[in-house]
Amino acid sequence: MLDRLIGFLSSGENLVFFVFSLVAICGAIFMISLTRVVHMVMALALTFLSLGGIYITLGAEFVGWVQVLIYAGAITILMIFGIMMTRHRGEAETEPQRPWHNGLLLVGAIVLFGILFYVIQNATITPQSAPVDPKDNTLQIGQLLFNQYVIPFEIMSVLLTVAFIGAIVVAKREED
Amino acid sequence: MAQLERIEPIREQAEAEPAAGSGQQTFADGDISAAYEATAGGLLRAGPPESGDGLRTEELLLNVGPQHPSTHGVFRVIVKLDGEVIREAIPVMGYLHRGTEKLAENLNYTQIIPYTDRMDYVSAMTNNYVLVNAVEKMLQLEIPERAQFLRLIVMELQRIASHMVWWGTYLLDIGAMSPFLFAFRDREIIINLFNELCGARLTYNYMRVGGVKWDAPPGWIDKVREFIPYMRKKLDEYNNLVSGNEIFLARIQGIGKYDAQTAISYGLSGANLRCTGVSWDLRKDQPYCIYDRFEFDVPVGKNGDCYDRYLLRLEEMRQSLRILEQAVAQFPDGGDIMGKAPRVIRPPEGEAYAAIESPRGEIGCYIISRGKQEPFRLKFRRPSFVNLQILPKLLVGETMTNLITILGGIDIVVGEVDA
Amino acid sequence: MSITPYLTLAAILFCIGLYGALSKKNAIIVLLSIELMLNAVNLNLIAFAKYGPKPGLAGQIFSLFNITVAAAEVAVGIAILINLYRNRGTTDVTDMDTMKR
Amino acid sequence: MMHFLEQPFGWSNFFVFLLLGIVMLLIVLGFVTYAIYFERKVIGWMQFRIGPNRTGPLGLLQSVADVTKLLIKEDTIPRKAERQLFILAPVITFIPSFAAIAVLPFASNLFFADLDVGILYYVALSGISTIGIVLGGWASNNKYALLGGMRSAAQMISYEVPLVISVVGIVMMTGTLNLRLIVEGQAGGFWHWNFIPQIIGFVVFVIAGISELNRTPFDLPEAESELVAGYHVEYSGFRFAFFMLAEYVYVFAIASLTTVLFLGGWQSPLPVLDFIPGIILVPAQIFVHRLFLLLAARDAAAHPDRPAHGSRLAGAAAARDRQHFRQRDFNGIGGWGRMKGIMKGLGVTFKAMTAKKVTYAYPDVPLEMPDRFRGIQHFEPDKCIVCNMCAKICPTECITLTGKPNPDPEKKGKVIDTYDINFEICILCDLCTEVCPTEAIVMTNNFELSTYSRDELFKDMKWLTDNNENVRKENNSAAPKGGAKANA
Repeated sequence: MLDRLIGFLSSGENLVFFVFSLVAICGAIFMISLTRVVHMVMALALTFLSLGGIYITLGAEFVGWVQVLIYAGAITILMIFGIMMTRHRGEAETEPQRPWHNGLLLVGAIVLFGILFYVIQNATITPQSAPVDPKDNTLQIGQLLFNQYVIPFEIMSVLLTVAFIGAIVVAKREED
Repeated sequence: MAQLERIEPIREQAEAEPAAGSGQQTFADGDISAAYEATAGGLLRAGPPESGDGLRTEELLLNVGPQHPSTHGVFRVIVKLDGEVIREAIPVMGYLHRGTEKLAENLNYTQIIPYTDRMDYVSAMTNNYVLVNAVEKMLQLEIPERAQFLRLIVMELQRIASHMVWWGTYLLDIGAMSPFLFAFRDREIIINLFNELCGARLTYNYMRVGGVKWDAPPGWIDKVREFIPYMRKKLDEYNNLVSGNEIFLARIQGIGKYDAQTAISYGLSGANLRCTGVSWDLRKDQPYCIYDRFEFDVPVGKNGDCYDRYLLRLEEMRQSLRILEQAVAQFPDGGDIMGKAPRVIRPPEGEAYAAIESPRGEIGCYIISRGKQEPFRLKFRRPSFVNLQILPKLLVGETMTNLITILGGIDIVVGEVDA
Repeated sequence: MSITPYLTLAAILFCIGLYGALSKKNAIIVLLSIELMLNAVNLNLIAFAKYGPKPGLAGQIFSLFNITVAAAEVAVGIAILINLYRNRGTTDVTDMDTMKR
Repeated sequence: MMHFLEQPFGWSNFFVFLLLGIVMLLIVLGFVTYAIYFERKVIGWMQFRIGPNRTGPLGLLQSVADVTKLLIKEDTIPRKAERQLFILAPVITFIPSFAAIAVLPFASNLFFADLDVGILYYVALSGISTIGIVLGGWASNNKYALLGGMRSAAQMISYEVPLVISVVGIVMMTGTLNLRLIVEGQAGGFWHWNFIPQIIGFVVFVIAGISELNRTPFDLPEAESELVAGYHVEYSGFRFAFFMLAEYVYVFAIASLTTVLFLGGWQSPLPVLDFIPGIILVPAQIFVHRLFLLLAARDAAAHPDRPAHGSRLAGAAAARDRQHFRQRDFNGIGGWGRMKGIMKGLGVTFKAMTAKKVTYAYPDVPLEMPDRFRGIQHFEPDKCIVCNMCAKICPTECITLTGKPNPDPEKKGKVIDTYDINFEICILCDLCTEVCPTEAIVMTNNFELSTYSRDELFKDMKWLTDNNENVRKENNSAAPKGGAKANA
């Protein structure tokens, strides 16, 4: 068991994965368990960052940095903005007032994880071809986006526009 | 007067709660209401005018001042912010109150003069003049020609110096740093002239009942004469430096606008009144000293915004230079500088009001005498104080940024506001 | 390195996110939890893009789309939240039950 | 560098990288130090001042002194601040700023990381810095800081979009996000540089870059005249230095990024100049660009900065009144007519740079005061007739005196026994010398009176008598008619 762990960690990629996933899980757990909203957001920002790191080790450099840019840069700040503009008094209230509800949820989540874990462990996924070369996949992503996936891409841009206009309309004051 | 009634409880609150003035409240909890109750005693609780239907918004109560770089001294404005928009503003003054008027009741008239220096310390000469003028009115004194000219020259130089301070600090408030130093470089010349004349750079204590204390030293008038064309050139430079700047115009055009009616009903005077188009300048309309002998124009604005006030003050400097030019040319060669003032000034029983045009507006001095060496009651109409009263009205609906623009545009000197 | 650790990590994050989304009352935390779940999905997509049966870039492109959707979702979510807060004075999701009544 | 990057990781190249990293750190810190010095000097010249000149020759050590001061200064954390986040925030701002430098190439063979997504890396990291600023503003538990943080975040996010989009043109032209390859695509004279085909992108990039840096005229997050200092109001000592350092490191980064993206990096402007090694060209360009950043933005004096625009954006984030937006539409940079005023202002400041400096070198060169100057009093006991006039006229009642019978029985009257002036309240109004019939109390031209305690400001007769340097000649020119003066 220990030998396997040492063997696992002696590889650079595994070590990086181990550290990043540890940070990601810690961040997620802190997000759930901390009491102040800003701390929660910061914990989650940590998760986002380490996930970005994992993407980069997976050869998805572009997606990794986009993850950092969008999640850590934009979404986290947007969340902090949301927090600053709303009042968060008495965070202690978020302590479970309905313990059986939360307990049930916890059990449910753990059961779900058990099922997923079981399935993952039993699944045999073998690559049918060699992994793609991570070198310069930004270029390839760009080419794919504008050839094969051009329609989803355009729809996505429309969605984004609509979403942001919608956000402005919703957040706008009613009186004007 | 509603204003006063509202301020009093705030002041009590502020004393009870020393932290209130620190611009810092228990905000970490996002709990604005507690901070808000603590500071303004819930006086601002009425809520934004437009949300009568019970809509709740997140508002921020901010204490601008007493220690704040843009309040020009210890002056405080409590603003209720919605985002960056001011929903309500209450100026709180009195941090620099020294009881000048009360102190004056125990001092004889000569002793009061140094106190007037310290009221509007940016424009001490005009303050000196308004007091001695009121006393002279009571005594019906004849002032010698030379003294009259000296008074006029120093008052006009003072107006230029005062406007220069305003110009520099206003632009500093708006964010430009260099104009401040440009203005102070040139103000230094005036200050040095005053220093040569009366031995002080800020609090001159120059005028006396019946005349002035010092005669012009040899060559002093020539220095003033040289200063006039120099300053004209510098005013053009000031204009080139700032007045056309697009960003600056965007910051001040159309900001802090009011009309003539409002200005008059708030009792505004000086550039704050003239920017609305009302041509009212005591130098022209109720001439004092020897202003009626000189030709000059009273510039007026038409939009009543900060930009008009800005241009007006620049133009006033030019007009002052015009007056100076004439005064220096007509300056008498000799003569007394002190009139026949009695050794102990003891005005007859009665009262007198003298009002003059200070750089900030109409400064008035009202004296009730009971025939003693000391005034029975002395009251200054202080233009900074009066002009400030329009602030709460102007600020509603403006941004935090414009608060500074508007407050600076009014041109207050806190020493004068609080006296 | 096989795909299993990545999938396991994604499952862990997803379950934490699910728990958070359902148990927390603060709307911002609920939004955050949803973001966490989306991230778990992204991780899966990228892991499959490298170690899946058919390695390729499709997974990465899907995850990019996913990130875009997440950004849009947060923008709208925060806007709704602020508006709700303005009207109701609360960010508690359990209070947002006008439709139920 | 390339061969180091491709080698397997080992001790030797670890040390090489460590060494290079340290060298880079020193270069950047040196840049920061002298960027501040340079900025202060130029601003000084624009304002008829000398600028820093006390610390070291030509004031060259000024920034060093400043940094030392910041480092040894007391580190205060407000009691009600959010302690952990308050400590964390400068770090969050600071680390990405240095990490972002790694991707900048300095010469065809000198770079630290040859990332395929170089631009994205830079933008992503600078986005993280924003979190630190917002957090710092929030954690300070100060409303000014909060407003500054919010403004900053709104501004940085909104200008990041044009910043990135302005680069897209270049990315499409060169077909890569790799900064090194972008520079290599610009070889062969300045007409191959990207700023010519991408002139709009270049202008947008420079403007958005200045805004990203929160520098004038986009310094509304700091806005010292309204928000006091913005997000770092509550920071002092080295925590403040971290924010400051991060800002200047980004100045460096943006300057070199502009060089790399638009101005050909290490490619020489003319093929003839190819012999100049790139390693000289890049810093030279960064310097020129830095100068531009300074002149275009920082204290072009004429700039009443902070266009309403920025605060509009900040307000937008804060969901503020829309009415206001329409009212004050900032049309900013567009059209020569609108720029003319700014150019005129710049002209004035440039002229000022060569004008005579008006700085006083006060403690080194004493200030000459005119003869009438009202300085500290000098008292001559022999002349005093103990008439009490001075004590009576004093508006602040700072003079106290006592007399004693004349020791010489021949003479009548009194002689002075004690004479004290309390300079704590003396306003140097000159009235005492004005009324003195015998000129026993006169004023000097000295004005330097400072002590460490208020008690020491209470000066007695001996001190006042000894204070007889530069006694002014003229005491009362205006002898009022009618005998206002007892003994004219």
